[in-house]
Amino acid sequence: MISPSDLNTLNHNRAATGKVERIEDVVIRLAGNSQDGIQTVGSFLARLAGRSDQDVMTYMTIPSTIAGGPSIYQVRMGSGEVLSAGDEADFLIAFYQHSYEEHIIALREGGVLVYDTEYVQPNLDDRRFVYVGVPITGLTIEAMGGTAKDKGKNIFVLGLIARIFNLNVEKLHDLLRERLESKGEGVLRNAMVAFDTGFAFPVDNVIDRYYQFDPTTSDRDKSQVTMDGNLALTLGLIAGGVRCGAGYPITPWSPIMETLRKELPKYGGVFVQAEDELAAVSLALGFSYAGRLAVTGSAGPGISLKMEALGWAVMAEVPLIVVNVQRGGPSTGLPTNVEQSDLMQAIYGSHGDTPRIVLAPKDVEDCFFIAIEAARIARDYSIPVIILSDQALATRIEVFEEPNLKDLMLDPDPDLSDRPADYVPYPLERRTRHAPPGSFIEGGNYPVVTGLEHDEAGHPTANPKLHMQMTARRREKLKRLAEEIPLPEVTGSQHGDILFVGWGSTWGPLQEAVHRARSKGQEFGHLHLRYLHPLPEGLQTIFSRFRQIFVVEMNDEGLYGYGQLAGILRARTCNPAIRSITKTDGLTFKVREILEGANRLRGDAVSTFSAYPY
Amino acid sequence: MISPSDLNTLNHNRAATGKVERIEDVVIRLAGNSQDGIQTVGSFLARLAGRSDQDVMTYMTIPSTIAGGPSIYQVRMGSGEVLSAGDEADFLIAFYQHSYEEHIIALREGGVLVYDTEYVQPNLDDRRFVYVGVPITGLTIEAMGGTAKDKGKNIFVLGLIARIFNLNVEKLHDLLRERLESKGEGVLRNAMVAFDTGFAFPVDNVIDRYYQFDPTTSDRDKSQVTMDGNLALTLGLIAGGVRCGAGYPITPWSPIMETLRKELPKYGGVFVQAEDELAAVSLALGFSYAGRLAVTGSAGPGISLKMEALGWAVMAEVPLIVVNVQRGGPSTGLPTNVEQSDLMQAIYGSHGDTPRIVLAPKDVEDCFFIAIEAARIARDYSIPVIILSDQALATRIEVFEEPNLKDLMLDPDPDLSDRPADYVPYPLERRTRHAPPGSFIEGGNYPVVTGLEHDEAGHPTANPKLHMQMTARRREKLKRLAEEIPLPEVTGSQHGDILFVGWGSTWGPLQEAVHRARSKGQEFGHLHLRYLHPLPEGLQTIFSRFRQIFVVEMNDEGLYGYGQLAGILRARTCNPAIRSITKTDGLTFKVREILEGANRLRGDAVSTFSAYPY
Amino acid sequence: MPSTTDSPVAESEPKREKLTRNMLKADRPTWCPGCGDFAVLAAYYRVLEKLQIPHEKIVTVAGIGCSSRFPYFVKTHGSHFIHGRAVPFASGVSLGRPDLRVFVFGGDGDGFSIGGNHLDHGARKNFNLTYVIMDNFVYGLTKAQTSPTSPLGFRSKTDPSGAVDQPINPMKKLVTSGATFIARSHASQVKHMMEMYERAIAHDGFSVIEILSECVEFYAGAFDASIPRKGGTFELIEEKKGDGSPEDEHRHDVCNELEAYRLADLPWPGIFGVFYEERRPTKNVLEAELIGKARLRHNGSTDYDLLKATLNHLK
Amino acid sequence: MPSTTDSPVAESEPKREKLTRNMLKADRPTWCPGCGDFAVLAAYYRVLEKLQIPHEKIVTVAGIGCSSRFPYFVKTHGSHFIHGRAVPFASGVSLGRPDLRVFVFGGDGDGFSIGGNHLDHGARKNFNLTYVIMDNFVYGLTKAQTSPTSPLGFRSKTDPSGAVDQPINPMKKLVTSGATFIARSHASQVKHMMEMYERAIAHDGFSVIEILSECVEFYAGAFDASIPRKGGTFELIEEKKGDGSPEDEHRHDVCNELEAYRLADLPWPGIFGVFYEERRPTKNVLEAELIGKARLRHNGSTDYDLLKATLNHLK
Ligand SMILES: Cc1ncc(C[n+]2csc(CCOP(=O)(O)OP(=O)(O)O)c2C)c(N)n1
Ligand SMILES: Cc1ncc(C[n+]2csc(CCOP(=O)(O)OP(=O)(O)O)c2C)c(N)n1
Ligand code: SF4
Ligand code: SF4
Ligand SMILES: [Mg+2]
Ligand SMILES: [Mg+2]
Repeated sequence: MISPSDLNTLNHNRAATGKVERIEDVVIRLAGNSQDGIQTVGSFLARLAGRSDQDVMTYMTIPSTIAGGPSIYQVRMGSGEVLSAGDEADFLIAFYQHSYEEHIIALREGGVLVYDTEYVQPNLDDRRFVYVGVPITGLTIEAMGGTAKDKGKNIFVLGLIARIFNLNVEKLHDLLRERLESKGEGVLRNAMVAFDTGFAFPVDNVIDRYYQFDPTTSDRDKSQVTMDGNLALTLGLIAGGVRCGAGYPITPWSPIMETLRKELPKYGGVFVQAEDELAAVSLALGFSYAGRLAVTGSAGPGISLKMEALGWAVMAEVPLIVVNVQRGGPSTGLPTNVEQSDLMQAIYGSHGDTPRIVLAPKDVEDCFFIAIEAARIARDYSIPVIILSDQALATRIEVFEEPNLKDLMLDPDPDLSDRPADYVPYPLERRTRHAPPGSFIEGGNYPVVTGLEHDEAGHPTANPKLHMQMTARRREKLKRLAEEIPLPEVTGSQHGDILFVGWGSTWGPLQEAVHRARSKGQEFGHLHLRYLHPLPEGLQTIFSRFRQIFVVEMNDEGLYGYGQLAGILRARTCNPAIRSITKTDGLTFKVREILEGANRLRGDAVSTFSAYPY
Repeated sequence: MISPSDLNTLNHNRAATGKVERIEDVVIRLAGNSQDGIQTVGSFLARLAGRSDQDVMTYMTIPSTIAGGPSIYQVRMGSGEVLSAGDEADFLIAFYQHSYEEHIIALREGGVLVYDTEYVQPNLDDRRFVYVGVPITGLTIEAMGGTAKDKGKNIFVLGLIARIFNLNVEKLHDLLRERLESKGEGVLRNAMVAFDTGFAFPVDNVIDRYYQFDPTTSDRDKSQVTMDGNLALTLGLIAGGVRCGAGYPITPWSPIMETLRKELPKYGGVFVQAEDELAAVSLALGFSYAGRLAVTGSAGPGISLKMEALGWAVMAEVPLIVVNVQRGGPSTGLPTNVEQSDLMQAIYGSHGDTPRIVLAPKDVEDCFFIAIEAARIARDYSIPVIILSDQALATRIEVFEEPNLKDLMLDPDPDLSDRPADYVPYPLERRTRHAPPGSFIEGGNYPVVTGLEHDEAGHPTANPKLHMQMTARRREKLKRLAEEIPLPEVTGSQHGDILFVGWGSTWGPLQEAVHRARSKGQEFGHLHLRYLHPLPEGLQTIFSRFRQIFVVEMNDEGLYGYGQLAGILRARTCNPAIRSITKTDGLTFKVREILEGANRLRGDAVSTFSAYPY
Repeated sequence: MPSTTDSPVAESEPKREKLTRNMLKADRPTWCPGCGDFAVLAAYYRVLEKLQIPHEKIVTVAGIGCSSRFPYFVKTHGSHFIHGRAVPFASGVSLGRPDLRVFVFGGDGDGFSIGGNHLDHGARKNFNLTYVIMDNFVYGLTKAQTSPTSPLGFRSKTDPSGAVDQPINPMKKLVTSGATFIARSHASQVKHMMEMYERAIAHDGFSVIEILSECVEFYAGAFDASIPRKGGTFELIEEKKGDGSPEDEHRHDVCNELEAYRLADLPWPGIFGVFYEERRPTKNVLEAELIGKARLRHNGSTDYDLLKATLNHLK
Repeated sequence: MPSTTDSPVAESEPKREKLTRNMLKADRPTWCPGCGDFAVLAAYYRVLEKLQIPHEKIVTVAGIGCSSRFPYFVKTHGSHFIHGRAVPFASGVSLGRPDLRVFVFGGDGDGFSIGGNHLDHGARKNFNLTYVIMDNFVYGLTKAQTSPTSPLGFRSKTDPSGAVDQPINPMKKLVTSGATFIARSHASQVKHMMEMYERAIAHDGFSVIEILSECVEFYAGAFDASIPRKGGTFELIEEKKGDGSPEDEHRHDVCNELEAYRLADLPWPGIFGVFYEERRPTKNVLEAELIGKARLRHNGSTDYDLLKATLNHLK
């Protein structure tokens, strides 16, 4: 039944019905409480997109109170490539007054506010938006016979959206069935009812059009998979032949260890929840030493606790994968926000000269592939590899082409073949190839794998020359890798005014920023660094092709005015054109913020320092 | 009695007796086993120098086996300023064959080998050296009536040296008395006998001269103190008002905690040996939070374990002093060797953006003063301060002018005064001044000191703006300090060809290197950085006065060819003239090595990268 | 630690109004409605009000966890430290400032998993503080992983098919640790909690109370077996009265360690009250004695005198 | 960990000569002459020789300390890990490779101080390995600091006027930890050490032996009270024979935890032998079961099939 208040809104901007508008993409923000299951709506839409020919990206916030509370879920769907969750929303669906008040600013001018007439009273005088009042709660309860109270509002809204955007109802019905069957007949039936009621709501009385996505531009003959970054990374590890691991819970890393704990036994593997992060990394190193490449991981606080053991892995040359799902720091910081402030620690956090590998994935799909790459490098170079993901990447859902497992999967088994009598663990002239326990060694000179400085056989030594040589050995491995990794490509302008340099999840917004700038005729290029330590070669040459180089990172500008990667690149190239666009507000970069940053900086003269003579 | 073999050597290069040669300084290397108490000889000589008008520096090695074994103790005494323990020895005193064989290379051409005829058979055909065979063991046993076996050889040698260098016998007798009285009559008497026997040995039959130190150049009206770097740092902490601390044993940090454990109770303080380094830093932060500025410390492995808690101190803005006595890394590495490879960790080792202070002392005296400076900064800025000492500095003995305590000592008591009702722990516009528990707050709004991101009152928040503001607050503190600290002075040439930049204990050798180079008419300058984070301002200007800048550090050249400080300075200034002279052989820099490094580099063109247009 | 004479404390002795519950209430707790921790908090307010401990001398410390958010909900000097290290942190506070009354609050993960070793060593050293462990048999804040007290078979995100690792027995661990006051209570028994609080506070030394506090979100019903109105039994330890009566024979002697260990072994839901209490010099006292002795040796000398003398020794 | 069928082990089954003591001797120990650790090492050689465990399957792991230098002195696969973390490291080795025979050696500081928590959790999880703690009541490698087992009054570099903190009781800690085999021996009793070694190795699960091993350098004479030829007493635990004889009544039942705890409380120098033994599924077995179940559900499917199926689910 429809309340008077609705009538008002229904009357206000009534319109010619049924017109269909073709759109390329749309940003829908659902704002409610974490208990309303708006995540579910989001993931259904994402999953649908994966099965249709749309691309999709989602973005969510997690309530800071334990009891749960206000949270949002933003979905961006499009027929082209979706690179970011979108700066502004085209549609805002507000469940409560606080949702409306807090998020109306996120709605673009001319955008549509869909609100629950039960709880929300929008300021209708604000003419910037289109108002669609829907008795979401009322109709849901009615439809489901009051029994389930207002549970199901989310599915109702899903139906509503399906109607507005002409989404594929069969596929959505299928999805509902697949996901809810297990939960029992009743649940599924209720959901279907809620969905259909939402779909049946005559929204066309209120807005003057329906929407229809363009036929996709990207070719989608291959089948798509839909998942968040944490899951992609987890599956990548399995594909990379990682069968063992240990960890300790912490947001936002926990889902990775939880999935591994559930999945690995199928593969004859094991994951241990340790008593703390120190035990976790030690267990993982035990697995790896025993020939079974292992993973450990955490977020900031837990990663800091692993620094000593990581140094051992470098010294003993034992492979290991360490996942750091970065969150807001320092200390306990902002556990449910995003930041990229752990880069320097990843490279330099342990005492002594401890060369190790640092990689960062650019999007959800890359989470999968980088995990495999990490596993490959860890084995080939007998070295710990740190993967720097982040909270935003970990929790957002994307669609990507199903990876071709046949070509990708790596062999998990240790090499237990016999070793000759002259076997040594740390040969000066060759790379370390450990003989895991269980492998027979002619003559019985079994090696000790050690964290003390050592000679080729692993015996402790303080011999000055040997320490120099072994230090060089550990360093040179990374130089070899640097030669092996591909020279990164510049997208957008190949030379000219401004080069954006980024790493990790800033990739999407940066791509979009460059597109936008170039569409305005500006000479902008984008260099994304997937390998952060060692850096690929030839950066100097790339940099020299641009007048200014802006490194874009979600971390602090630091004491001297540049972020963490920027500092590394300045040291590496001594190119004073390298400057920083940084922020630490706990949120992903908006395309607008990046372009504003560039405009702010480009004016300034490039700071440089005259060399001798003075 | 004198054995035939001695007669040979006595005959071989016999000489006119008694001639006295004036010398400016001498390097004596005692080589024996750690059990022979050669350290004692060294410290007696050092102490004597402190009481006479000589300057002194010692250098020792610690046997790597637990059981003890071969070790050396090198003493350099001079009437001028002694800056390093010396590249080569003028005198080598060898107790055993292995001592002779291993250390003869350390003796300069024309140098004197004094050896125990009981155990050593030198190669007399090698005409580069002067051979003085002394039946050290025989005469000692004889003199002491065989009872004490060969214990006392070290004191015998002390007497021998006193004779050769015309040292002040009264003062030495006094020293023996002071140090040994407590050990009982017998011990003292034996020592005196051994000393006098050594002194009485007619060494003038063998070498053609005695030596006499020049009257000192440095004015020594003030009284001198003699100690090693660890002790100096410990006493500096006490002078700085540090009354509480916690730690866990590790070489070479242990002596600091052992002395504090012994000394602090006198001052109403306490030092706790914790169960591990995590507990140690936590206890220390508890002391500091409670208003009693505390110290914790360790070496590499233990420092790595403190990284998480250190991040909390930065976030919660709680003062703390952390001492890192650096040793060879990575991992357990080389526990008894020196290295400067923990600089990057000190600055960047914790997750997130964690600005904190990093200082390094240049010599033993500076260990005392830098500890006081650290205590001042920690309090004024409510921040953790890391002091980077090293194994060489920690264990070597130096003489320096007695500090004027009256002007130096800082007040240890917490400020428990009442606070007004509007008190907040984290004011955006002011620096944090914590109200330690026990201080009364009008209105009773007692604060929570926290590691979560927070508002001014300390309440947790994920507000984007606040995280930006608080991050800036924590960063700006360091910028203020950078403005406050003195611009470092360049010693040697003020502009010209080469500027050496160093930090920590490389100061001495670098000073000497610059002297030596300039005496050859070269334009060499030396810039020593005592404050490593934040860096002092105006470095660019200094650098621009030199054609080439060589940063000299005891760490690895790294992936890109420069050491840790060099990387920081390159990032800071983008000055491609900055390059590195590094080594990781676990030993302090020899002056020769530095100058050779400079010669190797100066030839190369300065590597630089052309900016746009390409 | 500084003998009260030269203790920094002396300085402030402020004019003080009577301490009331309301003066102690701070931010609205962010706990889920129905969480057991609310009751633990309420009891804390009431005890502090009852004992009238000087407001500014109360320190509330915690690590990380739902339960560890405690300090934000109490208006006292407080510190929210890092996960698992609250005990050594609080030990520093106590040892550095014997004039303060130090409380630590935390969860089973914080205290028995990552913090387990600090608990043992803090206990044997007998720092003077009171430690309240809010045990909910699960990791709450991180949303439902297995904790060291989760029973076998408990389904969590890290044990989807049920926990397989033998849990620890908190009371056994505490008895062995050397803690000098050990009690067990229940969040649904406010009177009992208050009694335990009071006795723990009265005790001079390392006093620990394990309080079963239900996580309604991730382990609802965990403690029903110990809640009478849910058909459970809440059995109390009968302590010796020393009245020489025959019944007294069978009552529990809180000084008997072996007996305490036996009680700890009783089948679930076990028994509640004081398991063990022992008088042993606290770390605070032991260090104060070292200070006293040292002071005596150099009586009257100022810090300057002492340091000067040391330098003279090095000439 | 792979069920033995598809275990990596299967691969290598090398032609092997008889294992002898000499094949096990490696670098000359760097210990001080007279150090108790020599005897512990000798006994290890002899037991391995006696039991003829395949040479390449033996893994010798240690943390940091004098005692922890052990792996360098034994020619087996070995690892010298970091201070205090040898137990979790070795647990990974054992769990990842059930075909191996994993030994951990370390000191009292390594095991009870920094490593105390890992010991407890490794024990309750019951990883299948043998842990030998060479207890010398002092920190040897770092040269004479107080250890958690140093008795009250012991003068060390960190307690110049004598230790003030109550030491831990290793046997009590072990009984509480949940270790499934717990024994106490003495470096001066090679026969007894060997017997304990053998029973520990025979035991399936987390087996621990505390061996009193004198540090002649920094705590000479520490254990004289337990050395008969020095006038001390070396009393052995008499275990139940189950022969129904009256004497048997008074013998020790190694399955009785409370009794074990009581024995642990005997006055110094206490008693030696097996305090406790319990049959409980090892972590290795528990995880193997999880694997078995999971495998059954997806029987026959290859890793590729499994991952492919998961991806299909995500379409
Ligand atoms: C070093 C570190 N590791 C992990 C975490 C994540 N974390 C926060 S609370 C917690 C455990 C919570 O369980 P418990 O201590 O029982 O408290 P509860 O929430 O159940 O009250 C964990 C693992 C962290 N904050 N820091
Ligand atoms: C993280 C870390 N902290 C401290 C040390 C220094 N350290 C090495 S061994 C040791 C303790 C030695 O005592 P124990 O474990 O009893 O072995 P012991 O030498 O007595 O056999 C310590 C503190 C270290 N290597 N690493
Ligand atoms: S999650 Fe559990 S423990 Fe945490 S607040 Fe909610 S109910 Fe309490
Ligand atoms: S110091 Fe002690 S423990 Fe270490 S080797 Fe020497 S005697 Fe053995
Ligand atoms: Mg809990
Ligand atoms: Mg020991």
